[in-house]
Amino acid sequence: MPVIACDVKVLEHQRLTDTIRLMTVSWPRRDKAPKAGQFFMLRCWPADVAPVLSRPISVHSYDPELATLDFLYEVRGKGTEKLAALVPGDTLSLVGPAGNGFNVAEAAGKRVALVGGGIGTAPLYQLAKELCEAGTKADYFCGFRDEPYGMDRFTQVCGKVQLATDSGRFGFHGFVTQLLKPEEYDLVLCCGPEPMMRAVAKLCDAVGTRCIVSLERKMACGIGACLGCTCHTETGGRCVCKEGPVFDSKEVFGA
Amino acid sequence: MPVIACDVKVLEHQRLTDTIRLMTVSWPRRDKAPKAGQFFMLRCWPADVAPVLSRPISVHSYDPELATLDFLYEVRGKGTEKLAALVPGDTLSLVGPAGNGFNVAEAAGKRVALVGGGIGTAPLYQLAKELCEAGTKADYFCGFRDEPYGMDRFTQVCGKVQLATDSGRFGFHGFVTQLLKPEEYDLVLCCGPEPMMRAVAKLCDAVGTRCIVSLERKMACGIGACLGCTCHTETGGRCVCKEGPVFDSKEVFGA
Amino acid sequence: MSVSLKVNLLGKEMAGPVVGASGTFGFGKEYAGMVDLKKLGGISGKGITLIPKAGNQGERLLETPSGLINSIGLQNPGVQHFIDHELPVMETLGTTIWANLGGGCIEDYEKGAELLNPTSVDFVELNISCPNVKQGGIAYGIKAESAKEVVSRVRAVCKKPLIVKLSPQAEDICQMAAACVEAGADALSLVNTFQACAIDLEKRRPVFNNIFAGLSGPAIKPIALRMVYQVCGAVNVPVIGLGGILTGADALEFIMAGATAVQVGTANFMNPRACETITDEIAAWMEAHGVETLDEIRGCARV
Amino acid sequence: MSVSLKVNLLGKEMAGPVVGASGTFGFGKEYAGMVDLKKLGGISGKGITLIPKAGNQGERLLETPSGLINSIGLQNPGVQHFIDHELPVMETLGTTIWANLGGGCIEDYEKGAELLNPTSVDFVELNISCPNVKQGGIAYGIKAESAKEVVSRVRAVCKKPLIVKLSPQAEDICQMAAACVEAGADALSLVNTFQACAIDLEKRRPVFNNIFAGLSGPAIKPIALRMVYQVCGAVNVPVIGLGGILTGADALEFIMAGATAVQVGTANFMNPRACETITDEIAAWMEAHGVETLDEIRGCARV
Ligand SMILES: Cc1cc2nc3c(=O)[nH]c(=O)nc-3n(C[C@H](O)[C@H](O)[C@H](O)COP(=O)(O)OP(=O)(O)OC[C@H]3O[C@@H](n4cnc5c(N)ncnc54)[C@H](O)[C@@H]3O)c2cc1C
Ligand SMILES: Cc1cc2nc3c(=O)[nH]c(=O)nc-3n(C[C@H](O)[C@H](O)[C@H](O)COP(=O)(O)OP(=O)(O)OC[C@H]3O[C@@H](n4cnc5c(N)ncnc54)[C@H](O)[C@@H]3O)c2cc1C
Ligand SMILES: Cc1cc2nc3c(=O)[nH]c(=O)nc-3n(C[C@H](O)[C@H](O)[C@H](O)COP(=O)(O)O)c2cc1C
Ligand SMILES: Cc1cc2nc3c(=O)[nH]c(=O)nc-3n(C[C@H](O)[C@H](O)[C@H](O)COP(=O)(O)O)c2cc1C
Ligand code: FES
Ligand code: FES
Repeated sequence: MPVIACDVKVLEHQRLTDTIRLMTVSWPRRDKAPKAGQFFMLRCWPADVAPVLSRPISVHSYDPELATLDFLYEVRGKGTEKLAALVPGDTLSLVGPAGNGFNVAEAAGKRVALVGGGIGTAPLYQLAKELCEAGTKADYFCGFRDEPYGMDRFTQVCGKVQLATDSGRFGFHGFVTQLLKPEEYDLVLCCGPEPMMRAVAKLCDAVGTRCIVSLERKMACGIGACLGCTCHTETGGRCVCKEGPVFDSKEVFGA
Repeated sequence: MPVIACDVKVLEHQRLTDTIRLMTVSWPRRDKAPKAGQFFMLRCWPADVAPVLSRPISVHSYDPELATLDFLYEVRGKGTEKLAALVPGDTLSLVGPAGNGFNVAEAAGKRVALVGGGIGTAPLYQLAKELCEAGTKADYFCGFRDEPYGMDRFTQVCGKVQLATDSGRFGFHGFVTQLLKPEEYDLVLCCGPEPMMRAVAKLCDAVGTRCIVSLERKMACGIGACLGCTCHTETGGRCVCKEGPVFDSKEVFGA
Repeated sequence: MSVSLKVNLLGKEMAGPVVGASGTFGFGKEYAGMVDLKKLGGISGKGITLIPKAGNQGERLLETPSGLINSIGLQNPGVQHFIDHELPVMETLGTTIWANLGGGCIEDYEKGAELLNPTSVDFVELNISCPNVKQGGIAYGIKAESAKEVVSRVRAVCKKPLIVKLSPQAEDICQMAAACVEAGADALSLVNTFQACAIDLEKRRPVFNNIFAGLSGPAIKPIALRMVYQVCGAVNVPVIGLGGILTGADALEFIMAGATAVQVGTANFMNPRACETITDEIAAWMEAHGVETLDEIRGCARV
Repeated sequence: MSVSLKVNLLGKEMAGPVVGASGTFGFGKEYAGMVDLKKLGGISGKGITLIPKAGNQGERLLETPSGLINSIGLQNPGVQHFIDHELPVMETLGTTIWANLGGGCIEDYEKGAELLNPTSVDFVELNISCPNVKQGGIAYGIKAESAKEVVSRVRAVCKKPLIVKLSPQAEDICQMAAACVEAGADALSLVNTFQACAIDLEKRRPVFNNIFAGLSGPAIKPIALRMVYQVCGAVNVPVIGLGGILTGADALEFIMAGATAVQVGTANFMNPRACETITDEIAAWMEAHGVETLDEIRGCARV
């Protein structure tokens, strides 16, 4: 199913923390319903204006009834700064839904843990929702540097919710990996900084729990056309935007 | 006296017609009072944002008491569009006052006509003011394609005011050159499209009236450093931003 | 007025002058949901080599002012895989098919071209200009004599119309062009990316593992246009111009400089519909200026 | 921590690594009201030639994406006029004086250099790379042998430290660099502008009377940096890097690639205080990273 390009309207734009924003946009194309783990290439500046490339942002939540999409994102540099300047009524150009997304059918009925680090929690909310609809309440482990965000939403669609912060200001003082007991789960689905995902994958490996990760790469096209986002693996390159961003950790980090 | 670079505040910004704007900014540097015919390089976008070059705009009016500068400008392309988006309180970067300006001392006491075409009228108001202060009320001839702008201001500081429009909707139906009788003047000071200035210069030549013109050129530096604005003359190149923009018509158009 | 955008390139009719540039347009299908591919002149697929390549390690992309540096390194599944799996899909897209053929040694180029002979490929675009691979890339694109050798050897076995894609790194772009035509190129395309460099201040080392990588995008357009202008004056075969084209006006500059058609690369990342937008803008300009066919204006700016 | 920006270039001490690039900085005085010139490493004056030149007719400037094309054509009042009227003012500016010497024929270069011998000029920067004049410009900048001839002839008469300014149009930039050093260049500066083209769609002819003109600005930085990186590896003399530098980070990239100092050209038009801003940004970066002198990081990114 080829991705589409679509101009959508910004409906709401909230500031959750100094650097975290939650943006709601219309997504009229119900025939192209995005699923958990998929993403869009976002652009709200003309083709001839910097930055040259559009920016990939995951689906934080899709509401098929309201036909709206939520993006949860961190303001890091030029691209996300431009996104952050959008106000309701503005137009945003989207390319997507892109990527493979999480395999919810496979996870349904299993003991599932979601592990998120920082802004890596963004795609996990849509995932938790889809799992919940499929009858599976996943446990949610999240780690933040200091201030957590977006957590309240998860409580309704997850089982246990556990929080760790590096600073210790909120929840457990330490890494989320110290909270997770992978032996209690059949499947661990993870998104966050790569070192954290590697650590989670290692813990899972040690006890034989399957671990699924969602990778981040710089992207030019987001649709498999440029090969700029390749992840090198022992069995060859994987196109993160098209074959991913969701992979079995063994496939991309090795066993 | 080297030009300076200065960030100033926009105080007022008026829309006179669809494409004409009048912008008032603070100019705190009384020691660098601009005079009629001088201009500034304007920029209100970051160095790394298009357009690459700043835009030259003449001093339309300088008020030494309020320490304010007026710019009268036409929205033509990227640069002036960016200027047009400024609102009171915004910052504008100026380089100037640049250029030689009109020689008001020489004109004072003579029979003087000011001839302006379209946005070429912009520098003539400050010139009319300075002449008036020097005791000389100049006659003002202006031509516009259709809708005139900025005329009311001139009546207070000029003698006769005569208007021509190409469309005939306002004033005389025809060219401003049809209204001007150069034999009635000792000095004609002119700013407008180059073909119009050449026509005025020719009329003046025919009756031996001295004609002064203000030239326009694309400019990169505006301060005599790049030689991008050269006007070729029979006696060599003239640097429009530094030796000009005001020249004796004979010097630049030949006799 | 009825405007025709049709272009006849080496006997094949193309619906328009805009071709998706190699390496930026996948094998075409990726854009099928966004672009009316039938309006395009063609699609130049991702560069393929006889032996599959994994491409480069490390950073692959870097944004620069109005440009993009890439270090993909010709990652591709190989010519045979292209023929078996990509070509059948390309055939359904309704536009001309350009196989962008890279190589290692000359034998690999020859074998790759031979494999393409019996296929539905419309044009073979010989890539002797990739700055991101050590062998079979830029090596042939700098000195006219090296280019001549590889082009004539491929020409001898290639039964398809042969377009040679030049590097802006060529010592003398006109000599290079003439050498390739002499060696049997039916047409030329230029430019490939410019060899460029970037340094990571925090790591205090080059951003790219290969130190150098290829610059593309609007930043290079003025240089690319100059080279196309020069080459159009140096050879008598069709020239396909590219390098930084983002608008219909950009494309028209290349055509007025003498280009038969154009390719659009990096612009696809700035606007995924760029190839179609540019085509529409060209048509609108022709309409507004009473120009019915591109032949009327091709090369008109040459002095 | 105390940061020192001082640079020793061929035995002369410069206050900082940033030099105003020829043709963009007048003879320095124009910027005196805006820039603290004493912080600069030097000022390379507008290119001068033995015989005064009127420069090119027609359009002289065109903005491009992140770039600028110019066709000034070495308009200048001649070497003697420079010595009589510009140099005395430059002497008061408190920074090193670079005389950017262009030429017509080789004899003109020689005579120009001789005239400069008894003056206060700190460096002669030999411009063999202006793309905007037919004679004595780019002609010497493409082939190493031609460059070698003019450089060795000038070297024979020039008593000043001799910096040769290279063109990015050189067939092989490393060979070119080596040839100039062999011929007696004490240092090299690069790059000059890239030959580029633009077409006016309404007039259906090239924007510039000479068809081609020189591209500068941030657009070219990645290519300029690559060439500087290469040349720093090819010769053992100081290299002054330039081309598109707009920020302190840009300048640091050139220095980490091995450049002794940098020049800033087009950026002066984007920010008239660019030379000072860039100097300050370099100092701030050094401060933040515990780097006390540029020697600590010069060439550190070379692999
Ligand atoms: C599939 C995918 C899904 C993502 N989902 C989200 C999300 O839901 N919320 C969120 O906040 N972020 C998400 N990201 C990361 C987001 O794309 C980057 O933070 C963003 O592109 C940074 O752009 P910038 O211009 O603001 O920062 P820049 O100034 O460009 O860079 C800041 C940092 O981000 C990195 N970066 C730059 N461009 C990209 C790019 N195209 N892809 C990845 N990293 C890049 C840079 O290397 C740098 O470290 C996702 C990334 C991918 C690949
Ligand atoms: C000394 C001087 C004083 C001026 N005073 C005024 C003034 O008071 N009010 C006013 O409205 N305009 C004035 N102009 C003209 C003004 O500078 C241009 O209209 C403006 O630069 C156009 O920029 P743009 O980006 O909006 O349009 P663009 O899209 O850049 O161009 C629109 C048109 O303007 C021309 N142009 C572009 N850049 C320049 C430039 N740097 N200098 C001259 N022409 C250019 C182009 O060739 C084109 O024809 C003056 C020009 C000069 C040289
Ligand atoms: C990501 C990327 C990959 C590329 N891969 C190839 C390739 O495989 N073969 C090739 O001939 N050119 C390749 N190119 C070069 C483009 O086809 C084109 O020549 C160049 O980018 C200049 O055009 P542009 O400025 O429109 O992008 C690639 C360019 C980019 C940006
Ligand atoms: C308007 C202009 C005039 C120039 N004149 C000269 C010159 O006279 N001599 C010279 O060696 N280089 C000249 N150059 C080239 C610059 O010195 C510099 O090499 C080039 O612009 C690249 O640097 P930049 O990108 O920082 O501008 C000129 C450049 C510009 C933009
Ligand atoms: S970003 Fe282009 S292939 Fe993945
Ligand atoms: S604009 Fe630079 S010298 Fe006049």
